[in-house]
Amino acid sequence: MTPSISPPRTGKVFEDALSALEGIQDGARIMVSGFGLCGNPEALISAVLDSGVRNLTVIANNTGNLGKGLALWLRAGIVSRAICTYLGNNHDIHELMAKGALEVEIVPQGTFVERMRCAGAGIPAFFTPTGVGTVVAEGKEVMEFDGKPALLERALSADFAFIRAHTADPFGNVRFWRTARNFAPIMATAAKITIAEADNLVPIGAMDPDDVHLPGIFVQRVLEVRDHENPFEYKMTRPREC
Amino acid sequence: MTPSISPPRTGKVFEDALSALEGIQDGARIMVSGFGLCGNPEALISAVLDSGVRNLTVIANNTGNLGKGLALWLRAGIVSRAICTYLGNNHDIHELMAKGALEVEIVPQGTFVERMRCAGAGIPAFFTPTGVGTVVAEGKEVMEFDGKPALLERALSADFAFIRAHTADPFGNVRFWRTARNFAPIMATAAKITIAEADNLVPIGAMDPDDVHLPGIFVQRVLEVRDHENPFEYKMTRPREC
Amino acid sequence: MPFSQEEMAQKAALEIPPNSIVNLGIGLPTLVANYLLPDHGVWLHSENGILGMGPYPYEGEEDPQLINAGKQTVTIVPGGSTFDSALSFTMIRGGHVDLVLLGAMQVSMTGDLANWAIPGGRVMGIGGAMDLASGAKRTIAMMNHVSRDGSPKLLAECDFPLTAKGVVSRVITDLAILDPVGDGFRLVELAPGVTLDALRAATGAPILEG
Amino acid sequence: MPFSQEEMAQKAALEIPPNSIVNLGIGLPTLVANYLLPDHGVWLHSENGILGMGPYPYEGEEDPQLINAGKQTVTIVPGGSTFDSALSFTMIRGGHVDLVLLGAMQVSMTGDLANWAIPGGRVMGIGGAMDLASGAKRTIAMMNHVSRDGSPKLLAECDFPLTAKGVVSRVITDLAILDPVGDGFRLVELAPGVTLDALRAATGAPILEG
Repeated sequence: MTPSISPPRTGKVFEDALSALEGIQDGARIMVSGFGLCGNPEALISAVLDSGVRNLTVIANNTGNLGKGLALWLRAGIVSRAICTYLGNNHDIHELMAKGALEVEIVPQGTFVERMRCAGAGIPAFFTPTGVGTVVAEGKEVMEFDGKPALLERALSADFAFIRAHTADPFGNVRFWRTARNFAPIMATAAKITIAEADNLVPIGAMDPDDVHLPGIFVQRVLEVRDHENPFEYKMTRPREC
Repeated sequence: MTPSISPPRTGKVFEDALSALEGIQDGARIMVSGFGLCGNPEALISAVLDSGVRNLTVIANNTGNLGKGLALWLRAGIVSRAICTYLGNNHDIHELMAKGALEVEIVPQGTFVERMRCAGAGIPAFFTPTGVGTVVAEGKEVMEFDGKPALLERALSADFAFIRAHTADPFGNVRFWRTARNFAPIMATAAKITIAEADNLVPIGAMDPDDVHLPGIFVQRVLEVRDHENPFEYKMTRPREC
Repeated sequence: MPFSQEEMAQKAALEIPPNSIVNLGIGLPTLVANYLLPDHGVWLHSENGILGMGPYPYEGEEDPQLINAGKQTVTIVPGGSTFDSALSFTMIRGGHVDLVLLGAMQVSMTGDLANWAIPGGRVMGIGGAMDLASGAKRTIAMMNHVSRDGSPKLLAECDFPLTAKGVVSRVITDLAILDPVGDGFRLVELAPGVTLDALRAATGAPILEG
Repeated sequence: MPFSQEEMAQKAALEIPPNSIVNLGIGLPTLVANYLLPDHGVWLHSENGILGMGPYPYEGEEDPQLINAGKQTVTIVPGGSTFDSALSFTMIRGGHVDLVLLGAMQVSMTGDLANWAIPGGRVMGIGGAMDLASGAKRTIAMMNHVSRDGSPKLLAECDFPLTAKGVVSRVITDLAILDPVGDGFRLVELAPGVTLDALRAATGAPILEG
């Protein structure tokens, strides 16, 4: 076996965020990485506003915070449905909900990420003990395993996943930085088209095989964006000891 | 928030393989990492022979190959049940099966690892399309999702997981080397006591947080073993170009 | 005199076994980090993807991409690790976290926890609360004993939407430490100067002694 | 003259679209790696945990901890990655692998595949075969057209234990390339010198032309 492999040919690298959105349409289901504003793909979020698409379903942990991140989409009125886990400090989403302008599905965070992981892994449904005996259980099948009840939860997939990467190569291999990793590698598996917005584009082979956080099979498009705002939500510090 | 954290106190490091097995008993369910002989925790496998335990249930992809690895347990007659995916080249297991001395459950490899992953993740059961319409489906619940049938599969857990690591620190953080990773990080989540047999024990803090393959929460015991046989199963090479 | 918030946090810190892995919820439980015993080997888990969360950073060393689940800037201790949310909830839901300390709105005598929604109030969302409450090896609730209008929050049955059923093993309030035991709350410790009668009057379920 | 094994591998290589991710089963499909087109951007997946599997190592550079699913020593190409088995089967079962080439014992005209067990024979196990056959975007089977005793292996219905139902979209044999289309096998290409009558005689299901 002596394969004549020439890995560099990939065609995945896009020059700017708007062109990376090629094929996006009204009504698209879009996963966006980030825990609050930490790990947001900022350029892709902005480019969606420029693209003019609307009636979006957004799948994201918080759907924006403090008027930033995905709150920009909420303010522009281009989101009709949100699947998320926590809305605290996202005043824009509360306003839209109060007006009845937005349908919101709230999911426990572990179930949220597991539903996406299952979509990516070809698992159509799974049972979880989380939410048994709560409003989350309403309308869901319950089954007992070893005497403990669990809820049947379905896989959650999307048309696009926008993820923030620290480093990416042209094949789409990705490394993340600290807690900016959060939902990104899971969302990448669950969407038809995953776009990685990376702080740094590095050459093929720059990452050791053991150090790739997200293999390029899950990333269809790569975009280098060197400058990000990376806003703080709560900047906390401690005094220096003398 | 200024926690006075003193991470080095862990008590997880054991001096030799036999003492790392503390508490093992006849009838134990043991997961052992490795794809064939690649990624076997060799010292722990040997120590089990010395410990005198028997009537074991072994959960491992191949349960040994070519008379090595877990085949040593089979030859010693200390295994009464094996859960595995592939038996090719493992003549010892064929011999025991022919004699009726061993109960063998064969599981598709993706289902095998997903069952362990679910045990580790608190998911009691999941649906998979793999095995529909085959003998694997016998006796299992089938449900349709989006018109496609899937089988209900149960989580698979164990008393012990023995895993082979490249590097470990005293808290049990682990890095693997190349394809020796295979089932190890998943088995580690699915067992009550996971023992990492590492080629190198490094100090706390030697691994960057982003580079830990398996966080120490999943590893209860750590053992440094510098020398391993690491047998080849099929040593293939190609000619050097001139 | 009821326990102060700091005293409640100190009491909670005593519940943490050596070498254990602990998740501290947002609010009151966050204070517990200040009272962890030195050389105790406690590792803090944050569900957004840290095991081995450290203190707030020194000024000038804040990293917006290194936060806790309350979205505050934090650090990582030596030996700490970062990971994705699926693995983080594998830790939580899989029972690998030894102890979860959560703020509570209501706790019932059967250990039901309500801490994510007030009927008729703004929906803040669930976040990791349901997974944390039901997944940990042990769940302890921290809360004021009564609400601002004086109505009891330790009840025979919760009337707020539940977070999880039968998960709370201990409640630390400003008036007392109590264990939900099914037919009431068993008293573990009374705050200094609080009488048993006052505790009973402030509690919506039987108080059991001894 | 039927196709040789090398010619079958060459034909299979032509089925691989540029820039695709391919898993080659053990046996005949392994040969296909020799015929991948240069600059084609094909990435090989090995279910034991490699994306970007490279050729066998040079002598002296073999690493016993770097093997393929056939347990042979291999290498990793630049840009390749290693990962655990759960992520590897996420790739497979989740439909992220573009093409799987598998050896087959029997294939039915409805696309059923049997390749893991012979009735009454030694049980070799399933390995990744069931996940690979049913999970890939496209599954192609490679096999000799008839068994050693001359009996057909392309059948109306398989009588060996199934690996997966209705998954095979194309079969490459030493006599022909055919597509299972439900009521028979549609002929795509006949090996040079093989007559349609000979093909029909060697096949346990209708052959459809055009």
